[in-house]
Amino acid sequence: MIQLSAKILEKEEVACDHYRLALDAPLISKDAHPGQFVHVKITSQYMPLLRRPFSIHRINSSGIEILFRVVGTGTRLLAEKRVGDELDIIGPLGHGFMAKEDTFTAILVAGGVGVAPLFALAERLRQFTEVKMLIGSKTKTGIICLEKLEALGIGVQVATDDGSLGIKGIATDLLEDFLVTAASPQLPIYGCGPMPMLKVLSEIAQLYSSPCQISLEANMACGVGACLGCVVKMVDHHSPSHFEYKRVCVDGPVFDAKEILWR
Amino acid sequence: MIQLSAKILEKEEVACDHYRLALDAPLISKDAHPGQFVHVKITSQYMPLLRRPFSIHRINSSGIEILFRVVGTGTRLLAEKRVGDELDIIGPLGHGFMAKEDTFTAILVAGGVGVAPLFALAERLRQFTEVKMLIGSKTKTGIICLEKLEALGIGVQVATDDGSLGIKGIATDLLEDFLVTAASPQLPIYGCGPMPMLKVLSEIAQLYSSPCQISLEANMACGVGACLGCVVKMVDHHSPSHFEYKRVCVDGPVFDAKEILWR
Amino acid sequence: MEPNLSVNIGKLRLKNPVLVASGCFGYGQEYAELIDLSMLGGIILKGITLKERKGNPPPRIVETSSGMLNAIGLQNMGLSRFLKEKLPLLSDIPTTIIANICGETPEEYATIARELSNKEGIDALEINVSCPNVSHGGMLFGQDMMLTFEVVNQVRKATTLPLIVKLSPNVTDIVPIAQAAVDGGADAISLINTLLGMALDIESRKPCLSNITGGLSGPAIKPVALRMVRDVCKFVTVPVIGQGGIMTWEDSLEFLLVGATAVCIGTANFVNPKAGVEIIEGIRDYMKQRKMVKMGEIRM
Amino acid sequence: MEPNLSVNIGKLRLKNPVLVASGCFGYGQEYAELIDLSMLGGIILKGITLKERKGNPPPRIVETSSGMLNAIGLQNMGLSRFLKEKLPLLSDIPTTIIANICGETPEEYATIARELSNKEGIDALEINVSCPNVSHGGMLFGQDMMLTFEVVNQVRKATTLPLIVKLSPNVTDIVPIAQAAVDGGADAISLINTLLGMALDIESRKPCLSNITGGLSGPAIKPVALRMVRDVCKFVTVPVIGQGGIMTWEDSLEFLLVGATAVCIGTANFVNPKAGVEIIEGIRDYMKQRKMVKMGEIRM
Ligand SMILES: Cc1cc2nc3c(=O)[nH]c(=O)nc-3n(C[C@H](O)[C@H](O)[C@H](O)COP(=O)(O)OP(=O)(O)OC[C@H]3O[C@@H](n4cnc5c(N)ncnc54)[C@H](O)[C@@H]3O)c2cc1C
Ligand SMILES: Cc1cc2nc3c(=O)[nH]c(=O)nc-3n(C[C@H](O)[C@H](O)[C@H](O)COP(=O)(O)OP(=O)(O)OC[C@H]3O[C@@H](n4cnc5c(N)ncnc54)[C@H](O)[C@@H]3O)c2cc1C
Ligand SMILES: Cc1cc2nc3c(=O)[nH]c(=O)nc-3n(C[C@H](O)[C@H](O)[C@H](O)COP(=O)(O)O)c2cc1C
Ligand SMILES: Cc1cc2nc3c(=O)[nH]c(=O)nc-3n(C[C@H](O)[C@H](O)[C@H](O)COP(=O)(O)O)c2cc1C
Ligand code: FES
Ligand code: FES
Repeated sequence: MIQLSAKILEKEEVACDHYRLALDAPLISKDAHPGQFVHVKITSQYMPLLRRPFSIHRINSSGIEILFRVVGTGTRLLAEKRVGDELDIIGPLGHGFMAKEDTFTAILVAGGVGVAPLFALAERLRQFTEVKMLIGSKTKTGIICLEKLEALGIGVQVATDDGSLGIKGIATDLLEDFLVTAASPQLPIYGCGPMPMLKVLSEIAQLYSSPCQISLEANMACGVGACLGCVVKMVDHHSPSHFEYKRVCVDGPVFDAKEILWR
Repeated sequence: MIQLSAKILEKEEVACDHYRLALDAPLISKDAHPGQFVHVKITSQYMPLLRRPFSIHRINSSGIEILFRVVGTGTRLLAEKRVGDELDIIGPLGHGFMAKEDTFTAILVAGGVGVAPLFALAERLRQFTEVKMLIGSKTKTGIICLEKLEALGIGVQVATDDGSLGIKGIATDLLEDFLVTAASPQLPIYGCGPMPMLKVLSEIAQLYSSPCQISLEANMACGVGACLGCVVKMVDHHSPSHFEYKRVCVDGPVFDAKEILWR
Repeated sequence: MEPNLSVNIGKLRLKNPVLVASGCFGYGQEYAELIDLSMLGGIILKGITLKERKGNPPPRIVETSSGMLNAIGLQNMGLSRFLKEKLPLLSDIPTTIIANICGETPEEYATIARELSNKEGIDALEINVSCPNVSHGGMLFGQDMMLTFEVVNQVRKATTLPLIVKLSPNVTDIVPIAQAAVDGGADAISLINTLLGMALDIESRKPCLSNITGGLSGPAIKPVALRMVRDVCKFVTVPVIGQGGIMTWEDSLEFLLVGATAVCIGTANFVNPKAGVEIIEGIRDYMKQRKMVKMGEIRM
Repeated sequence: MEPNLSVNIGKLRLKNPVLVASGCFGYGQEYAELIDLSMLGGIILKGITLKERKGNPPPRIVETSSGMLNAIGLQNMGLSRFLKEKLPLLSDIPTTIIANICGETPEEYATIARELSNKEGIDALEINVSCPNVSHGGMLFGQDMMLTFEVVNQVRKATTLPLIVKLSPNVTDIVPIAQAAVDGGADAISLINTLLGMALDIESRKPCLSNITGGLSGPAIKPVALRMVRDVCKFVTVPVIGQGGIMTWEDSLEFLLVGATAVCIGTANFVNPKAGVEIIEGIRDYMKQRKMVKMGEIRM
C-alpha cells in the first residue's frame, strides 16, 4: 500500500460514459492482485471531498489501469482529466480474488462496469485455465471490453435486458445455462456487478455447489480500514446475533459469497 | 444588466500571474462603461461558491475583456480556463467613471492590476483629451499594459518600489511631480489600486483641488445591491454620526474621493 | 395533467413553494432586471427594524468551504423610511411579499407588525428571532423558549397578518422552540437561519469579519438544516418553510421530502440569480415525471 | 533557531500540537504503511465502550458539500477485547496514545477509565460526551451541564490519567458545558465533535444513512468549530484541543490563533493520509518564517 501521484498515460472512452485510464504507477502494480482497488483523489478542491475507489482493471509493469462509468460528480470530473494530468492515488488496497488455478474452467460473471476487476482476473487465470466470461447489461452500449476479452482468447457470452446484444435476459441466465450443461461440477465462479445480480449469482452457485467469490461495493471514506464506514453484513456463527459487520475496504472487497448475509 | 454565458474568445498571459480574457458578450458591451464590472461564476462546483467581480478592461462590439491577477482559488481556477470555455457572467454592473471630456489633460493613476479598468477609461478619454497614465508597482513584472497604452498614444510614466522600471518610488510620487509642474490647475484624476495608495491619491487631489474619482474594491456576494455585504464608509453630512455605508457594487465601484471616509 | 404547485401557509396562498430568503434578495427590485419576479412563490424582504440601523463595519462577508459568513448587522433604513421609500414599490411586484421583522424587545416586534398591517404590498410577516449579528434581540430570543413565545404572542396580538416565525439553528433542541412559536400564535415556522461561525485571515492574524463572528449559510449547512427541518416537521402541526443551503431543485426536494411545505432560497441567489426560477421548473418537471398533481404528494 | 513544537496538555507532553482524531485513524496501524506514525503529536484511538458494539447498519457514510456525514454508531470490540487484541500493539507506536471512551452511564465511563489506567500504551483519556450516533449516552451527556460534570467527575475519581473532555457543538451555549467539564476535573477540552445532520437520496426518496441522521465533519463545519473553540478558549483556563474541518496547516493555524493549544485532524486523514504530517511541517515553516521559537507565540 502506497500513496503516490500517478500520471495519466492513456485515456480512452471505451463506450458512452465509460472511460479507461492507464496510470503510471509501477510501485502499485508490482504488488497488485486482481480484485484489489485504488483509492483516487479526484481534485484538490473539496468537491468531491472524499476519494473514490476504483478496481484495478489491468496490471502491467508500468502501472495499472482503471475503467469506470460516469455516475456522479466525482466520476464526471475524472472523465474530464487529460493524458499527462496527475492523480493522487493510494493502492493496492483490499483483498482481491483468490485465483484458483487448478480447475478446468473458471466462470466470471459481470454486470455492467463489473467487468472492470474481472478483466484483470481473466488475464491472470487464462494462463492456467479456461476462462468463461458472462456479461450482462441493460443494453448493448453497456457491454464493454468484449473485443479485448475475445482477443485474449476468452470465451464471452452476453445478455442484455432488451436483447440488443447476445441473449435477451440477464447474466445469471447465462450462468444457469452454462452450469446445467457443464462437463465438470463445482466450477469456481467469480462475480462483480449490482447487488441484485450478485444475490442471484450466489444462490445459483450454492445450488451447483460452486465456490463463489464476489466483489462488493460500499460508500468509502478511508479505504484502509480506519473509519468503519464501508461495512457489509456478514454471517457470523460465533456471534449470538449470527452476524457481524465487515469492512469492504480491507476485509474485502472480494468475499466468499457464502459469508454474505443477503437482505 | 444581464446574466449570460460568455464564450472565452481570447486568453493571454500578459505577465507572470496576470491574464487577459476576451469574452463574447455583445449584450453586455453595448451598455458597458469604463469603471463598471462583471460578476463571474468561475465553476459549477461550490468552490469557490460565490462569483468574483472583475472590472471591464476593454469594451468593443463583440464583447468585453477582463484582466486579472491570480491571488487565490478563484483567480487560479479562472487562469486555467481555455479559449472556447463558457463563463456565466452578470454585467455590466455598478457605476463607472464619469468621464470628463472637456478638460485639457486627464490623469489616470494605477497601482498594479488597477490598470485593468483605467485602460478602458483611457481608451474612452483619449478621443477627447490628452491622457496621462501613471502606473506603480512593487517591481517591473507588475507593470502591465505598458506597450499597449503607449501604442494608443497615451503618455505613461512608471514607478516601482525597487526602481527596476521607471522611477524608484510609488505612483503618487509621479502624480505630485506632475501636478507641481502642470500647466493647468484642477486636472481631473482617476485612480484604481490598493487602498493605501488611493488614500494618498485622494489627499494629493484635495491639495491641488483636483476632482478625483476612485474605484474601490470589497468582498462581494450578490453584486447587485441586495446583500449589503460590500459596503464602505462614506461621509454623510445629514447623518448624526456623519457617516453612512454605501454599497461598492451599485453605489460604486467608482466614488468621488471626497465622499470616502478614510481610516 | 399540469401539476399544481400552489401551497398554503396558513391562510396565505403561494402560487408555488419557492420563496427567496430575507437578506438575500433585497427588496425585490435589485433582481428585477435578471429574472421575472412574478415567477417566484414569494419574496421575503430584508429584515426591518424600528429604527434605522447602519449595520456592522466592513468586511461583512467572507467565503468559506461551500459556504459564506455574513455579519451585515441588519443594516436597514428603519420602519418609517421603509414605509415611505420601499413599500410603494412593492405592490407592483406580482407575487407574494413577506416582510421580515426584527426587534430588541417583544414590544418593538409588535409595533413594527402593527405598522405593517393592512398595508397594500405586505402579505405576511416573518418574525426573525434568529439574527446572529446583532447584540440585542435577534437570536437571543430564538434561543429561548419563553422569549420566543413572548415575541410571537405579542406580535400575534398586534396583527392579523399570517405569521411565520424564523428560528435559529444555534440551539440544543429546536423542537420545543418551534412549539413555543406555535403556541404563541405562529401560522408557520421557517428554518434554519444561519449557523454562528467565524473565519480567520492567517496573513493579518485577524478575524476576516470586523464583527468577528457571522452567520454561516450556503451548501455547507444543508445537512444541519435538513435534520432540523425534519425534526420540526415531525412535531409541529403548522406548515414549515425549509431553508439552508438550497442551490438546486434536488436540494429543495430533500426539504419537501422531509415534510417542508415550502422552501426558501438564500445564498443561491448570489451565485445564480435564476436559482429560484430554475428550482420551480425542476420541481414541476419532477412532479410531471412522477405524475404528481399536487404538492402534498411529494412528501415521503 | 529550530522552533520547538512541543506543547503541554495538563501533565501530558506532546512532541507537537497535531493529533489525529478519534474514529478517523483506527488504532494507528491502519495508516502505518502510509505515514511515519512517530511524526504525529499523538493518536486518539477509535471510541471504546464497555461492551462490544456492532454499530449501525450500512450505509454509514455519505458525502455532502465540503463535508461528510457518518453514523458509524461507535462500532468497536468492547473494552476487554480491546485490552487483549489492540493494547499490546499500541506500545510499539512511538508517539502519544490517547484512548477515547464512551459510556451509557457515568459509572460505565468510570469503569472503562479505571481499566485503561496504568496500562502500558495509554497516555491519556478523551471522554467522549458528544457522539451523535448512539441512542444512549454520548451526546446526551454533552448537551447537559450537570451530566457533563457528573461523567467527568466520576472518571476523575477513577483515574490519574490526563483527562480530555470532548464536547458536542449541538448546544445553545458551549461555554457553560466546557466549564462544567473543567469543574468536573478535565485537564483539557477537545472540540468540536460533529454537527448533527442528515441527507436524502431523492431517487429512492429515503435518507442516505440507515440511521437517518449522522455527524457532519469536514471543511463545511470549520467556521462553526472555530467560533466555538474561540469562545471556550476565552473562558476556560485549561488547554483546548481544536478540531473540525482542518485540512491544511493554514486551517490549523486559525485554531491556534484563537487560542487552541493543539489541533486534531479527523476527516482530512481520509482525504490525504499525509495531512497530519504535512500540517506539522506547515506549522514549523510558519514559525521559522516568523522567527517564532515556541508554540505559545502563535496565539493572536
Ligand atoms: C471497491 C470498489 C471498487 C469499485 N470499482 C469501480 C470500477 O472499477 N469502476 C467503476 O465505474 N466504479 C467502481 N466503483 C464504484 C465507484 O467508486 C463509484 O461509482 C464512484 O465512487 C461514484 O462517484 P461519483 O462522485 O461519480 O458519484 P457520487 O456523486 O458519489 O454518486 C452519484 C450517484 O451515483 C450513485 N452511486 C454511487 N456509487 C455508485 C456505484 N458504485 N454504482 C452505481 N451508482 C453509484 C450515488 O448513490 C448517487 O446517486 C467501485 C466501488 C468500490 C467500493
Ligand atoms: C468591483 C471590483 C472590480 C475588480 N476588478 C478586478 C480586476 O479587474 N482585476 C483583478 O485582478 N481583480 C479585480 N478585483 C479583485 C478580484 O475580484 C479579486 O482578486 C478576486 O475576487 C479574488 O478571488 P480569489 O478567489 O482568487 O481570491 P480569494 O480566495 O477570495 O482570496 C485569496 C486571497 O487574496 C486576498 N484578496 C481577495 N481579494 C483581493 C484583492 N482584490 N486584492 C488583493 N488580494 C485580494 C484575500 O484576502 C485572500 O487572502 C476587483 C474587485 C472588485 C470588487
Ligand atoms: C447576506 C445575508 C443577509 C441575511 N439577512 C437576513 C435578514 O435580514 N433576516 C433574516 O431573517 N435572515 C437573514 N439571512 C438569513 C437567510 O435568510 C437564510 O435564512 C440563511 O442564509 C440560510 O439560507 P441559505 O443557506 O439558503 O442562504 C441573511 C443571510 C445572508 C447570507
Ligand atoms: C467516521 C468518523 C468516526 C468518528 N468516530 C468518533 C469516535 O469514535 N469518537 C469521537 O469522539 N469522535 C469521533 N468522530 C469525530 C471526530 O473525531 C472529529 O471530532 C470530527 O470528525 C470533527 O473533525 P473533522 O472535521 O476534522 O473530521 C468521528 C468522526 C468521523 C468522521
Ligand atoms: S472505507 Fe474506511 S473502513 Fe472501509
Ligand atoms: S455585493 Fe451585495 S450589496 Fe454589494
